[in-house]
Amino acid sequence: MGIKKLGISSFVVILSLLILLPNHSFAQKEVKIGVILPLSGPLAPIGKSLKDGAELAADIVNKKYPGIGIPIADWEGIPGLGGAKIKLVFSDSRGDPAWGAEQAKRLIEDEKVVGLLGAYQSAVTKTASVEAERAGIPFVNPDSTSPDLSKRGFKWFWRVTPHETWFTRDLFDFLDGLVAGKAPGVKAISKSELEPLAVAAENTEWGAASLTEIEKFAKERGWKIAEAFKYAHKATDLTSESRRLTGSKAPTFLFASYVSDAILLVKAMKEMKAAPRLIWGQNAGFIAPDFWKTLGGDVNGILSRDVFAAVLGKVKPEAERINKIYKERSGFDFDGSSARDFIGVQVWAHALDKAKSTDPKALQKALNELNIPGKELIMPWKGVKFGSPFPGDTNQNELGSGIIIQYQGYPDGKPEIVFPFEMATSKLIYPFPGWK
Amino acid sequence: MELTVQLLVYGILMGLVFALIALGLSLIFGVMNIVNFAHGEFMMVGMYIAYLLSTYLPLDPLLSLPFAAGAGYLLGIVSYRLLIHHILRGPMVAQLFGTFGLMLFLRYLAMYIFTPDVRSIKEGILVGKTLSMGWINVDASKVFSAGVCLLAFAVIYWMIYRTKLGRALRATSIDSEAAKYMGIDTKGMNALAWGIGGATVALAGALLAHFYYVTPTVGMLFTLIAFATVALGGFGSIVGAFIAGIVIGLIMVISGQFVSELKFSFIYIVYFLVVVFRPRGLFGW
Amino acid sequence: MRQLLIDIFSFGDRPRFEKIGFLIFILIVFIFPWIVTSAYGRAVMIKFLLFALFGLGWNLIGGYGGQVDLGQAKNVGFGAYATALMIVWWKIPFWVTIPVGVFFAVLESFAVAYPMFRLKGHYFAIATLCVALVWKELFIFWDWTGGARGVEIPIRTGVDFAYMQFNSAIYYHYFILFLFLTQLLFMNWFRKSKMGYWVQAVRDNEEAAASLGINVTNTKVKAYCIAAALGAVGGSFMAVYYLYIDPDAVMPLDLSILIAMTVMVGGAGSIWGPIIGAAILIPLDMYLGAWLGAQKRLGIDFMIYAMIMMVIAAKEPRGIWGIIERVRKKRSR
Amino acid sequence: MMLEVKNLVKEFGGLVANADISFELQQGEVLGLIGPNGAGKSTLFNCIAGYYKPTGGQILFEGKEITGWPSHLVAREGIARTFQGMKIMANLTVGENVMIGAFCRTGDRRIALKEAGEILDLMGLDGETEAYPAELPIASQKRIELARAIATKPKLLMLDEMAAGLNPLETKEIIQILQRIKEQRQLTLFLTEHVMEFVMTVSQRVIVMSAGQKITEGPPAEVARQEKVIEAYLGERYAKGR
Repeated sequence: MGIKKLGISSFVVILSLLILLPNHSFAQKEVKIGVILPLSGPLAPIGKSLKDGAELAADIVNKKYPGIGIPIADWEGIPGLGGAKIKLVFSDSRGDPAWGAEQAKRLIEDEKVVGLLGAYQSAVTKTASVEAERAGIPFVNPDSTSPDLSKRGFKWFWRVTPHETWFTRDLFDFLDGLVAGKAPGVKAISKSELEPLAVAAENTEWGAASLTEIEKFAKERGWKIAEAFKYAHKATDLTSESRRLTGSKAPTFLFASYVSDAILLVKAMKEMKAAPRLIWGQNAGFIAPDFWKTLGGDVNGILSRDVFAAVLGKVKPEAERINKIYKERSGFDFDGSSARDFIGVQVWAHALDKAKSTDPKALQKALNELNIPGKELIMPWKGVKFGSPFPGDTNQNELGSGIIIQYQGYPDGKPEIVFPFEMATSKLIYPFPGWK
Repeated sequence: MELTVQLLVYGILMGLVFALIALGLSLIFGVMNIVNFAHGEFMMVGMYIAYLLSTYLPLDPLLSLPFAAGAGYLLGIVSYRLLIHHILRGPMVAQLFGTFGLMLFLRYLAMYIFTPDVRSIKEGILVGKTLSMGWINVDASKVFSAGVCLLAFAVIYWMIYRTKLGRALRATSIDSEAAKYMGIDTKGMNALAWGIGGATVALAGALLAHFYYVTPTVGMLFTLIAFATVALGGFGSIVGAFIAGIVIGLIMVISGQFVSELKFSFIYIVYFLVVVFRPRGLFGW
Repeated sequence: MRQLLIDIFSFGDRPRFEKIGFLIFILIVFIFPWIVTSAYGRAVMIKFLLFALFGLGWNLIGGYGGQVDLGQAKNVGFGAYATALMIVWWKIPFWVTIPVGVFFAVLESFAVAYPMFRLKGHYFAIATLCVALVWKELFIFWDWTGGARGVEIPIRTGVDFAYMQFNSAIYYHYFILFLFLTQLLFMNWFRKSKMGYWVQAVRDNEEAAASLGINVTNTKVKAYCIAAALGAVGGSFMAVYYLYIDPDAVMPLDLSILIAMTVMVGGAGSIWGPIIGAAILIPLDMYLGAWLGAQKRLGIDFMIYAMIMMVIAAKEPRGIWGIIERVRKKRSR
Repeated sequence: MMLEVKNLVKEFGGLVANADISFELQQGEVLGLIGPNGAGKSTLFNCIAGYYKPTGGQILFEGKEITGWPSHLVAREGIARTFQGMKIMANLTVGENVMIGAFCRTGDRRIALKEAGEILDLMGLDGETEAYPAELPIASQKRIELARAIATKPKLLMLDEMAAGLNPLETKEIIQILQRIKEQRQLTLFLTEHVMEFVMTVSQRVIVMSAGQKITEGPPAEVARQEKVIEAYLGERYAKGR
C-alpha cells in the first residue's frame, strides 16, 4: 500500500520536473505561431473546425499546392524569411478566460512564439490579448466578433473578421433590401409582413453584445421589436423560450446561439409548429456542422450570417479548390469558422513575409501597413487592411464583409449565399417553408 | 388561458423527465447517504447508447430503451464495486470528491471516444413527430417519455414498498447495521441501489435522446437540476422526487417564459426557501 | 500585544519536521521566480499560491468547520467585482477596494448564513451551491455589473503599486505571496484561538459544544463569514491579475468545487492541507492541460486527473496530510 | 438554593416524559436521580441543560429563571454536564478537548492551556495530553468528558450515567476523583445512574422516578427500603431476570 502511494507521488513529482525543464527543439527553421482555441468544453466542436482551418492554411503556406490561385499556395514556407515554415502551436483555452491568459503566457515566453492567433470566445480573447499587449507580441484575432475588442486601443491586437456591429448592419441591409425588392427571386415584401422582430440571444458575452447591436440598429432603421430577450445558455430545455417567440406572433425570428442551444431552439420551434416568415441566426451555432448534421432537412430555409460558404466556389474558384482539400482532410465543407482561422494564418503569413523578420516591432509595422487585396483571399472580401471602419475601432480590418447564407435542399444541400444580393448564388426561399 | 395551458403541459412533460432523472439519485441517497455527482454522466451514457444503437444498427431508438437501462444497471454496479464501496467509509467531502472524479472520468472518456461533436437521433417512430391537440403542439416522444416515466415510477414504487427485495432495501436505508444483523446483504443492497439508480437514469437518457442532443458534456446541468429536485423532494423519497420533478419542470417553463435568463435561479431559490422552512425537503424524513 | 504577535508568527507547537518543511517551502517560494525563468512555470506558481490562498479560506469553514461549502466562488466573485468595478468606475486604488470586496462578501454571507445553517449535510452543501449559482446568474443578468460582457480593467504600463499592475510576473509573484502569507499567518493565529477551537468543537460534536457554552449557530455563521472574507481577497487579486473578469470566470461552480477539492486532496482541517492540495492539483492540472490539452484525441488530461481524484477519495479520504500523519505516527512508535 | 425545579412537564407529541416534577438542590449537595429505563431521567436532565424546551413548569438556577434557555447559555450560567453516550471531539487531542471547556470562561489561550493542564493532572490524564481520545480506553474517555465539563468552571455538575460501561475498579476510581474535585472546587453534583451502587455510595439524597413521575425522594438508604421504589425500580430487574 505504502509503495503504491509512494509510486503515485513520485510519478507526480517526476512528471512536473520533466515538464518544468525547458524543451529545446532544434528543428529546421520555423516560425512558431501560438493558437489558442476552445478545444475542450462545450464549444469544442467549433474549436475543432477552427483548428482544422488554421492547420490547412499552415500546410498550404508550407507546401506547394499548385493551381489554387492564391499566392500562399505557391509558397514553400515564407519567402520573406527564406522559406521558414509556419509551425502552429495549439493550446486549449477550455473556454476559460483565466486559463486562456495563462496559455498565452506560456506560448509567448516559453514556446517563444512570434505571435498569437485565436481565441474565438471574446472573453478569452480579452484576457489572452492583454498578455500579448503587455509582452509586446502581435495578437491576430480572426474569429472573435465582440465589438468591444477593437475598441480598447491596443497596439498589439489586430482583428481580421468583421465584428458584430458590422454583421448586424448587414442584417438590416438585408431586411431593408427585402422590403425594397432587391432580393433575387423574391418580389418586394411589405415591411409589415416582416415586422415586428423577435430576438433571442444566449446570455454570454457574445450573445449579450449581439442583442445590444440588434436593438440599436432596429431603432436606427425603424424596425419594431416585439420580443427581445436573453436566455440562460447551455439550457436543459428551451421550450418556453421558443413558446415565447412563437407566442409573440412576430414573423421574423433572430437568434444569437451556440450550437447546442440552436439545435434545441429549432427542435422546439418545430414541435410547436411555429410559422415565422424568416429565421436568421447570428453565425456560431447556426453554421456549425453539428447544427445541420443533427437537424438534417429541418434547417432548410434558415438564414445565418457568415463570412464564408462552400458555394463561394461558384463565384470564387480559389475557394472551391481550397474547399476540396479541406473536405479530403476533415470530411466537412469549409465553413465560416474554419475559413476565419484559415485567413488568420494567412494574415500571419503575409505579415511575416512583409516584415522579413520575426522581430515584434517589425511585425507590428507590417501588420499596421498590411494590405492584402481581395483576390489573394479565399474570402469574398475586398481585402485585409487594418483601420477604423466604425467609430472607436482600432486595428480592425476595414475591407472585410459578411454574407448571409440560407440552407437549401438539406440534408444533401449546401448553404447558398443570399446576401450581398449581387453575390447571391441562389434564389432566396421566402417565406420560410416551415417544418414537415 | 392559451398560455397557461401550454405552459402547464410543457412544464409537466419536462418535469416528468426531470423526475425520472432524479429518481435514481434519490434512491441511491436514501439507501446509503451519498450524493452522486456522476449522475448526469450516467444519463449521458444512456443517451449515447440510444444514439449508437439507432444510428449504426437498424434499430428504432425505442428498442434501445432496455439496452440503455441494462447498460445503466451495469455501470451502476461496476461503479459501486470499484469506487463507491471504497469511499463510503470516508467523510462526506471525500464522497463528493470521489463521485466528482467519476463524473470527470466518464465525461472525458466519452469525449475521448466520441469527440466533442453534438449529435442527435434522426430517425425513429417518434422522433420529430408532433401531436396536435387544440392549442397545444407537443413532440410525440415527450408524451411517450412522460408515459414511461410514470410507468417507471410505478414499478420502482411497487418494488420498494411491495416486494421482499424492496423491504430489504428499505431496511438497509433505515439502519444498515441492524439490517446486516438481520441477515440482509447490505453490500448487495447498496450495489442494487446503484444498479437501479443507473438503470433509471440511463433510461431517462435514452428517452431524452429522442428530442435532445447528445454530447459528452451534457450531464452536468442535469446533475444540478437533479440535485435540486432530489433535495427539494427530500433525499430518499420517491414520491418527493416525483412531485419535485414536476414542480421544477413548471418553474423552469414558467420562468423561461418571463425571465429566461434567471430560470435556474428560480429553481435554486425555490429549493432554498423550501429547505429553510422544511430542512429535510418536501417529503424527507 | 507581544502575545498576539507570538501567536501569529509562531509555529512552535508544530512538530519539528513540519517546521523544517515549512521553512524549506518558504525558501523555495521566495526564490522561485529567480530560479525558474519559464513564464508558464511562474504562472503555475502564481496560480498555486492563489489556490493555496483560496484553500486556506475554505479550510476554515470546510476543514476546521466541517461544513461542506460548495459556494466559495461567490465570495471570490464579490472580491473580484468590487475591485474591478471600483477601479473602472472611480479609479480607486486597489488597496482600498480589498476591504470593500471583503465587506460585501461578509455582508452577503451573514445574510444567508442564518437560514442556511438550519440545514445539515447534503442539504447544506446543495444550498451553498444554489446560492452561489443564483449570484452568478444575477451578475450575468444585471447590466450595471457589465452583465455577461464582464468588466475590463484598462492596462497600465510599467509598475503601478496603487493599482497593482505590473509588466512582469515577478511582481505578481511577490504580491500574491504577500497575500498568501498574510492569510497563512492569520490561519496560524486562528487555529490556536478560542474561535478556532470552537469551530472545531462544533464540527466534531454540536451537542457537546453547546454543553461547553458554545453558541453553535453563531460559531458556524462567524466561520462562514470569515471564510467568505478570505475568499474575497483572492478574488480581488484575480481582477488585477487577469484584468478582465466575467461571472463565468470568477464565480463558476467549477471554481467552488476546485477550491474544495484542493483542500480535500491536501487534507481538510490541517493548516498545511490546502497548501499541499494546491501544490499537487494546480501544477498537475496546468501541466497536463498544456501538454495533452490540444491533442487530436481530447480528454486524456482530465481522465488522468479524475483517476487521481478517485484514488485519493477511495484510499485516503483524509488527504495527503492524512498519509503524512500516519507515517509519522508509525515511525514515532 | 442552587437549583429549583417547579412542576416541570415535558411532552413529546402527547407522550408525557416528565409529569409535574418538582425538587430542589442545595449548594454543595450531591443529589442522585434513579429510576428504571424510560423513567424520564434523561429527559429531565436535558430539560435542565437546555436541550429540550419544557412544555410547562419552571427551572430556577440560583434564583434566576432559566426555563427554556439554549444549552450554551445554561452552560455559561454555570451548569456543566456529561453525556450518557460519550460525545468527545474525536479529531482533537485530549488536551484540546479540555481546553475547549476552559474557553468557556476565558479568551486567552495560555490561561486555557494552563487550566486544562491542571485539570488533566487531577484526572490522572497528564500523560495523555497529546493523544487522540479514540486511542484511549473507555474509562479514560469518560474522564476526558468529566475534565472537559469541569474546565467550564461550573457551579452545578450534572453527570449522566457516568459509570455505564466501567468495571467496578474503574467506577471506584471515578468516584474518588469526583469526591476530590467536589471538595476542591466546591461543586454541587446532580447525577443520574441506572446502576444503583454508584448513586448510593456518592449521593447524599436521591430522587426516584418511574414512568415520568417522581415517586419519592430522601437519603439513599431510606429510599432503597421503600416498597414502591423496589417495585418500580428493582421490580423491573427481577421481571427481566425471570
